[in-house]
Parts: sequence; structure tokens; C-alpha cells
Amino acid sequence: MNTLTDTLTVTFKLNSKPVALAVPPLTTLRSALREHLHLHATKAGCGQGGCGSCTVLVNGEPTLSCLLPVALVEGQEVTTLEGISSYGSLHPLQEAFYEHFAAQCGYCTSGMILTAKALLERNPHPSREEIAEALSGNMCRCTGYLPIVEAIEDAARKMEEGQ
Amino acid sequence: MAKVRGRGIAAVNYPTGMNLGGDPSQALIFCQPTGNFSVKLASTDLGQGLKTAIAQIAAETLGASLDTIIVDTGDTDSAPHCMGTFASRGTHRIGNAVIMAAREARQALLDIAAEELEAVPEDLVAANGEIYVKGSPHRKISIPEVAGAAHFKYGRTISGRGIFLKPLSKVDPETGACDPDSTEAHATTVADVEVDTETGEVTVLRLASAYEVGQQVNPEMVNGQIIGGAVMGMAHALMESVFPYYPSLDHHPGSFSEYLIPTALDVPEIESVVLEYPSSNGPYGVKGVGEMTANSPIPAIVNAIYDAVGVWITDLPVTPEKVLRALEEKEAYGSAGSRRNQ
Amino acid sequence: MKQLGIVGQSVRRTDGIGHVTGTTRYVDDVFYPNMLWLKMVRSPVARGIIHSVDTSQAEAFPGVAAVITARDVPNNWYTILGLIGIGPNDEPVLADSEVMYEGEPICAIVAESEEIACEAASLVRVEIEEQEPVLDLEYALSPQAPAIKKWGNNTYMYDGMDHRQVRFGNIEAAFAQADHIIEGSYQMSPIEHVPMETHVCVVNPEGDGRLTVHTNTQALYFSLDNTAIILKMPTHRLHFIGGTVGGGFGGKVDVITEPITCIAAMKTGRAVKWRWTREEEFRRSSTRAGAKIEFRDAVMNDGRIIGRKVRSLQDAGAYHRHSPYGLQKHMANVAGPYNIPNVWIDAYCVYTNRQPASAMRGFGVTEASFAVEVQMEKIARTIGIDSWEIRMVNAYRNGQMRAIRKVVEDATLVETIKAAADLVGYELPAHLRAMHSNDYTREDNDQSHGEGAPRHDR
Amino acid sequence: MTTTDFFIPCSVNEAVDLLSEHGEELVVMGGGTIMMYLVNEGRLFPRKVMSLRRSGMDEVRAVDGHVEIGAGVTIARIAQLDALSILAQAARILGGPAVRNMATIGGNLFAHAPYGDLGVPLLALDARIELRSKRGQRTIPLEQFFAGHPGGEYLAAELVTALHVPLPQGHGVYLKLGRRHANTPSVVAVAAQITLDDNNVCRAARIALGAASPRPMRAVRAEAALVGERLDDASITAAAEAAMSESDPATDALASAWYRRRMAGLYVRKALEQVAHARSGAQ
Repeated sequence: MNTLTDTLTVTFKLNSKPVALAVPPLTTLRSALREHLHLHATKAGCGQGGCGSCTVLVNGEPTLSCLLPVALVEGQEVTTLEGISSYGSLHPLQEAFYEHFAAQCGYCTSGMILTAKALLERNPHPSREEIAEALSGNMCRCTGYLPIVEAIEDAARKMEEGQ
Repeated sequence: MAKVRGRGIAAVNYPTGMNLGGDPSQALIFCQPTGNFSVKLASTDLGQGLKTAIAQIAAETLGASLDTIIVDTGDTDSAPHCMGTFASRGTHRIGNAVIMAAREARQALLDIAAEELEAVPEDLVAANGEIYVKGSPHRKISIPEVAGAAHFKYGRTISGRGIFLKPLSKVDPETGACDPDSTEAHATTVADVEVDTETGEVTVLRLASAYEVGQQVNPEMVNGQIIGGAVMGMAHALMESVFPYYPSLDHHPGSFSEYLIPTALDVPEIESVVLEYPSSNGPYGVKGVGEMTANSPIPAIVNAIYDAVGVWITDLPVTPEKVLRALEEKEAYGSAGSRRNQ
Repeated sequence: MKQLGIVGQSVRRTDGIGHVTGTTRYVDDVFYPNMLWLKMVRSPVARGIIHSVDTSQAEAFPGVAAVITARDVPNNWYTILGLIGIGPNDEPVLADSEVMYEGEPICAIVAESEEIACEAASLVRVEIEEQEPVLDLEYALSPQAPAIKKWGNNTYMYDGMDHRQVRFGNIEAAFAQADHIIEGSYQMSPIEHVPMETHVCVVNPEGDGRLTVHTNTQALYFSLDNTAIILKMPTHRLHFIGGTVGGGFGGKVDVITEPITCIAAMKTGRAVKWRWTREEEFRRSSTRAGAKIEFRDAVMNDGRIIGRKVRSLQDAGAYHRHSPYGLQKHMANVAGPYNIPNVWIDAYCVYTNRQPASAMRGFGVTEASFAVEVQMEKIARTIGIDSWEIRMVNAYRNGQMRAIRKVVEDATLVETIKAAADLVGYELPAHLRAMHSNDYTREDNDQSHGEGAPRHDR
Repeated sequence: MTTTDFFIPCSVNEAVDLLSEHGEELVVMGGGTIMMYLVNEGRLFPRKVMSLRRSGMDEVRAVDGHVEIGAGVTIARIAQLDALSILAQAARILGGPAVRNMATIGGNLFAHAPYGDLGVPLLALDARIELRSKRGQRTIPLEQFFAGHPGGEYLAAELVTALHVPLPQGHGVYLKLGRRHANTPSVVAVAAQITLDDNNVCRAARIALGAASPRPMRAVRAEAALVGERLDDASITAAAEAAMSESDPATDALASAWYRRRMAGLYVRKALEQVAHARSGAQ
């Protein structure tokens, strides 16, 4: 059992690299990423679990980092948008979002791309309906979603061709 | 069980620019020794793509290639005044200021190029990063070469200043006479809806619209405004209210599960066509498009509901409950109006 | 016209790579070492008299760096539209004697972390004598309603009048001549902008006495100028940085975060961040105005609208913000994009005890377009004319005079209607198909004036 | 920092010990989707928090005639429990995908209307809830838990550790009305589990409603209108009317009590018509 007072230490795998940090006990994964590790791709959109802007992957599954105390990812694998491509290159989903004008203000984009990544890993050939369903926890006020859905369709096609 | 379909239309105008004017924006452009152009603005990109549109306008006017345009915006220490991004004014006002600045910079560029090419500036054309003599395209010089010569050979600047202002006008308090816009964009939307007469739910099946927005700077970005606006308009029509029992303050929503906006699964089929009738005073004939796109879907949807089930819901948003109550009232008292079953 | 090169091309967005890689820098991505966080204490009631504000427990709470009340604000007025001549000032930056809406800012807590600021804020005791709020627009205009504005009523005063008006032609003559008089009343409740990024401001006090202000305002200089007035500070001491915003839709033009965050930074000598919660964004930030719009139209059997009388009430909420400006834009557009020779409009900017309304995408026009276009449909259905025809017959044409005395220049309404009909495969009859926005001749228009209507000099 | 202790017990026993030691001071979180919202908004300042995420309550087991579901099983996993089809259906359309990955079935039982949808099919399935404390373990009918909470039957020192769900008999239907096509709280939710004999006479009926009262409720009068009757238009109408009259919904931002009550009747009707339809299709 862990009894943690004032600050706790947590170690986990972040974008395939081990990381350790000491934070106040109830610090969320979102705050840990943004304020302690200074990875800013993950956005703070609501803190309520309602908008999906803070979505990251925990063990490959879309997770709301604003609602998850970082202490609970001890030993787990966390992927953020920073972790899906290296500097100067783009993941096929990033490429497709760029090509399809699927990011306008860009605030929901990180959550959208990571949610889509988890979807395509589970279901490489999703229908439009399945894509839209997978995105139903990720809100966007700018695009009207269609460019995002089209980008994901396109990325799925290209990822298959690339294999 | 009855699901009834209907179609409604709406045609709207939208004014470009801050009402009554008085809203200046400035731009400064300077050429770096390597031939890149820095466009200095204190303007804001809200996500609509202002930075991209401005880069395109600057490149067009300068005759430079797009990748040599550096739009540096958002710092009051390093850029002149901009009134702000609102009132469908951004591309119109800032674009005009950028054209003015870019023309001045281009003239400086052509003057130096003329000396290098032993020609007169009036005979020169700048396009795609090169300057050539009209009629003899082989007599040419690249913009980086001109920029280098300007700095290190002639000791001259290549820069430009631009401002756009529609002077402030007043409203005549007696007649209402005023000058409330620079130009007007227009839209017509056709909405197809399905009304569930048991639940009162309205599903928007399709929004088909024609927009006239003057010259488009970037058609894909215009399309982004169109789709995003259509979905926002649909949400205004059917879902959204800060006070669900307006004017009461009760049940004031505070979260995304109380104040609903559409999810990706709520988006109808959206089709559009864009007409371009360039305006007389916008940069390259631009009109503002960002705000208008959310407007025409709202009445088109309300009119489609009437077409489907013969009730006017004149109090937004059109909640299922309002539809159901109106249908019951109609059933109880009878009501004029057509009803079309499909 | 000159052939265009890059203008008109769908080039990729210059900020696209930044957006898809998460490297675009927004205001919330700005961090300073040793930065403090701000949390606002707000009014729990919609209207009331403040008797006392006890911040002692909050000040004593471990980790609290400063508490800011109205006394700390050098010029305690939001002056937003003072710069374009709209006044008098009506909204305090921090409430000190009364509150006019639920959620009105009263005092700010500045602390070592957001969590500490939140908990300390919960310890502030505010004693308020609650008063009956004014909520309904018609009630607000009635003599029974208490005046919630210092000038003695509940409307904005334009040139000494409680409304803006349009008077064009002779409306009564139009009603006398009309084949049909068709009325309609339309209502819209307030709407929130819902950008994914909430309001954020970060201020760092620099060694040279200047303040670096990172803000997601839609208007940097406008925010700078207003902040200087509120701080009674020379403008050269302010350096505003922004330009990249996670969605605005008109919701980020109220200068609502910068002044307080600046005061917090000056009071503590440290960088301060204020990020609104989503609940604040929904319940406290300004909204699109609620509205009630009434039409009374004089219509001929052939569908021509020869007179339109409009009474429009816009719900500004508790304070001006940008509403008095927006109402004028509303007034200019509420008769619709139609050629109507006799127009009478009375438009009121009405105050109520709810969170202030302000600018939003379509400011003043969204509700006008809604009301006008449903009314047009109602006219068509009532007199039995086709929905396309009613709009095309009345659509304004280039060269015609609008009710606000501006000659129509860039009209293309008829063209968009025709294009929309094509898009959905609806075949317009030949006489409508032949119409266009340049088919107006002066004689046509003169004949459509109501009897006794004054001729307008064009 | 306002939170001083964050406990992450590694077993149910540890969790029960902590609960008994710290009592009401200790805020218990399942998936965190309810509690962390309040913390982030600055409305809850817990000194001591316990997460059940590692306490081993995340198993699903089939045990003679019923399914035992650990309280810490996520909604996403519940969505795959085909043996409990109406529960799985409710889980599949609860919230968005990321919420389903985090929220747990145990935590969902503490969510009030218009959330907390899983209680609706669980009531229709006649689930029992397993509670543990220092005094031991007991199971009570879920209904009793909803009726008694807070206080009453459910004690502060008790921990919800599992759900015991009998394998369903007959036809099950789950329907939910929201205000949008996905990720929506309930305007109303209906779960029905109906057993018909060879003559189409209803032998057993369990009908539960969500968002029709503060907590998921059984529509006992609607059930009574069916049992012993042939499932036909008359009995369906009687059941729908009974459901309307016994529901006691609230007005909130999504819908008024008037509308919810109407929809409770309509959705009970729709659910029963689906049963009748499935039955006639099967014959």
C-alpha cells in the first residue's frame, strides 16, 4: 500500500521513455504533463471530462488526463501527442489533419488525433459512423467535425497502403 | 409513430466590418537581406486562418513566394495598431492594410531591381519571387538578389506601411440613417429535417447552402467556416441556451453535459456552393464570411419544421418539448398550415 | 480584372503543422518560474447590496499571496466602450457596493497553486442583502420594474432616447394600402460561445517596471488601452502578447481578465496566471444576447412587402459590455435584406440581472436573420405564395435605397437564392430565374412606395 | 496543498481498513469522473482521498446462474458483457469513449439523475449489491441501496465491492432518450426484462426507469399492469400509463419534469412493443 503525504513520487513510461516526478498528491495527469513536465500539447479545455481536449492514451486507451490523478499511472504507459512523431516528421494522422484543414483553432486537435489513433489501432477500417462515434467525447466548436472525420478516413487509407 | 419530413429555406445578408466604421488596422512590412518579408501585425488569429490569409495577400501583392512571407503577429511592442478580430473585419481591414504596405515595399523593390536590370520600374513585373522586364522574361533578377543589393550595395530599405480605416460615422437619431458596413455577403440555406411527432425531436438531415463571399482568399478555409458555421447554427436552433427556461435563471448550465453542443455524430449532411462577386473595397474583392455561416441554418431549420408538421416554433432553441407542446396544442385547437407526410 | 496567383488558392495553413503537432503556443502554455494562480470570488445572488466582504480567513490560508478587492483597483470601471463614446461607465471591475448578476466578481485570491486559490476563495465571507432581480425584458421596460441603472431606467440611452429607431417612408400609409397585415413575434435565449480554450491571462512584472501581459484577447491594443485606463497606468508600461487564440467567436473582447491579473502581478511582484474554469465560461462569461423581436408587415397580394414595423428588445444582461454597439448593428439589419419602402424600427438595449451579453459571431444579426426569415416564411404561407418567390420578389437590388439610407451596392441575395435552388435540384419558374441583383430600375422602386410616402433623394 | 493523503490500497481489505480508520473524512473515488470534476472546479477540497483503482475489484466472474462484477470494472468492459445484454447496451452509450474507459460500475451507482444510467438495467436484472465493512460482507437488493442512500441501509463505513447479477430470463430491452445522438445524459432511460409464456402471457416483468426520479427506480405499477396479462396493446398502454404516473422526474437544463414524464410513458411503451415484436418475430 502507498501512503502518500504532501508530495508523492510517481514513475511511469511517457512516450516510451521512463519518467519520475514528485508532485502534490492529487495532481492530475494533465497538470503533471503541462505544469511539471512542460509537455503542452495536452490542453486544459474543461477539467470536467466533458470536452476531450486533454485526452491522452494510457496503455493505448483514450483517457481524460484532467480527471486522472497522476499517482494512478504508476507503472503504466502514457502517450501524448508529442510522442506519436519525431521532430520534423508527421504521423499519418497528423499529416491528414494538416492536409484536410481539420485543425482550425487547434485546441481540440491533440485529443482528436490521440482518440483517432486508438480507434485505428483497434479498428483499422472504421466507417464514418464508427469514426464519429469514437469522437463523441471530443468537442470541437470550429470545424463542424466533417474535416476531422475525413482526415481520419484518409489517414486510415494511407496507413493501410503504407503497411 | 410518425416521423415527418420537411424542407425550409432562408436567405440572409451579413455586413462586413465594424458597424459605423472607426476601426483602423495597420501593417508594417520589411524585407530582410535574404529576401524574406516580415509582416508585422498586432492582429489575432482565432483559428479561422487569418495568418494564412494575410500571408497569401502579402505574397500576391509583393509578387513574392508564399514561403518567404513571415507573418509576425500578436505583440504590441513590435507591431502597430489593429482594432481586433471581430465583426467579419479581419481579412477585409487587415488585408487592405497589408496590400497598402506591400505596394509600398514592392515599389522600393522594383526601384532597386530597375537599377540592377537597367530598366525603368514601370516596366517591371514581380511574380513568384522574381522580377522581370515585361515582354523580356529572360531579363530578370530574384528577390533575394534585389534584397541583398538594397542592403549592401545601395543602402536602401525595402519596406512598407499600410493602414485601412473606414471613418467613424454616426447614426441619425431621428431617421436611423447610418453607414453600417463596408460590403455585404449573402447566403441561402435549404434545410431538410425530420420531426418525430411522438418525442418532438428534430433531426436535421441536410443543410444545403449557397454563399456569396466576394473573392475567396483560401477556398478550403472558407469551406471550414461554412461547415463549422452550419453546425453551430444547427446547435443554436435546436440545442443551445445559457438559460434553458429563459428569462428564468433556473438550471443555468455549467458543464458540457448540461450545455450541449453537437458531437461528431450529430452532424447532418452539409453541401455548399460558393459564388464570388468581388466587392469594390475589400482586398482583391474579399467580403467577410466567418460570422454569416452560422445564421442562415437557424431560420431554415425552423421553417422546415413548419413545413413538416405545421407548427411555428418561434422561441429558440427548438427543444423537443416545445415541438411536442405545439403539436398537442395544434391537435387540440386545430391550426392552419400545410402538412406533408413523406 | 488581373489574374490572381496565390490569392484564391487553398494553400495549407501556415499554422497547421504547429496545430497537429501540439507545438502551437497558446496563452495557457505560458509558464513563468514561481508563478502564482488567481481565483475569483463571485456573487452568489443575481441582485443585492453588499454589506461586507470578510477576507480574513482567506488571507490567513497557507499559500495565499494576496487578496484583491475593489479598493485595489485604481479606476474601478470597465471602460470597454468608453473609447468609442459609449457611456456612462456602468460596470465595476470588482463589485464593492452592489451586485447585478450571479457570478459578478467581488474579490480575487492569488495563491501558490490553483488548488490553494480555490480553497481560499471558498473561505471569503460575503454578506449580501438580496434584492428581487429584474429578468424579463417586458417587465424591465414596464413602470413597475425597479430601475437597475443609475440613470433611472433599464435601457441604454442613445442621444437622450431610450432606443434606436429607423423611420423611412410612411408606415401608416403602407398599412392602409396593404392587402394583408401579418404579424410575428420571435424570441431567442442567450447563447454561450463555447470556445475550447477558456479565458486565460498570464502577467509577468518585468524588472524595468513594465508588465508583460499574455492574453487570448481578440483585440490586443483595445485590451491594452482599456487596461491602462483601469490601472491608471501610462500605456508604455504595458506590453501585450497574444495573437493565437483557441477559439473566440466574439467571447474574448471584453477585457475581463487582464486588469485584475495585472493588479495581482503588481501586488505580489510575481508572475500570475488566471485561467477560467469551464463553469465560469458557461455561467459567468458574456453571452450572445437574448432577444424578442416583433414584426408587423404590410403585404400586397403579389407578395411585395410595402411596410415593415419592428419592435426589438435585446437583453444586454447586467452591464453594457458591447451591447449598445451591437444594438445599432442589429437596428441596421433587422428589416432584412429586402427592399421595403416603408420601415419603422424601434430597437431597445435592455438591462436585466443576468450575466452580461456581449459580442458573438453574428452580433446583432443572427437573431435578426432568424426573425426576418421565419417571418418571410410566415408571410409566404399566409398569403399562399411560394417560399422562393417571396424572397426573390422582395430581395434588395443594387441601386435601391435601404431604410438606413444607404444605397445597396454589393447585393447578391438573388444569386445565392438561385444557386441554392440549383443545389437542391429545385426548378425555379422562368420569371424568377430571370431575376438578378442588377435588375432594378429607379421607376420600379418609386411605384412601390406607400401612398403619401416621401420620395427619397437618390 | 489542500489534499494531504492519497491512498491507493492494493486490496479490498486494505480499502475497508482505511475507510474504517478515516471514516467520513475519506473521499472514495472509483474512476474519478465524478470527484475530480468537483476538485477541478474548486467545489471540493478533500483532505484525504482513496482510489479503488488498484484494490483488485476489477474481475467479472460467472458463478452458478449469476455474474459477479467487481465494483471497479470500467464501463468500457461492461459494454462487452454480452451475457447481460441490456446492461452492456446501457454501457455502450454512456458518456464518451474516454469516460467509459475510466468510470466504473461501482462509481456509476453514486451518480444522480440524469447520469447514473447503469443502475437502470441493473434494477431490471434484479441485481444485488455487495457491501463490505470491518463487520463483514453482505449483499442487499440494489433497490434497497438506492432507496436507502445516503444513510439508511447503506452505511458510510461500507464499501461497494461488487454487483451480483442473475443471468436474465426472457426478453430484455434497454432504451434511452437523450438530447443528442451520442454522449448525452438521459432525458429518460428504460430497461425492461420480460418473461412471457407460450400464450404470450407475461409471467414476470421487471421495468426500471432512469432520470424519472433522483435515483434509478423500479416502475412497480407498470410491472403489475403486465404480470398475468397477455402482452398486447391494452396491457402495454396500461403499463405505459402506470409508468408515467409513478415516475417523479426533475426539471433540469435538458428537460422539464413534464416532458420527462411523458417520455417515460412513451419509452416504456416503445420498450414493451419491442418485446412484443421480438416475440412475434421469434414465433
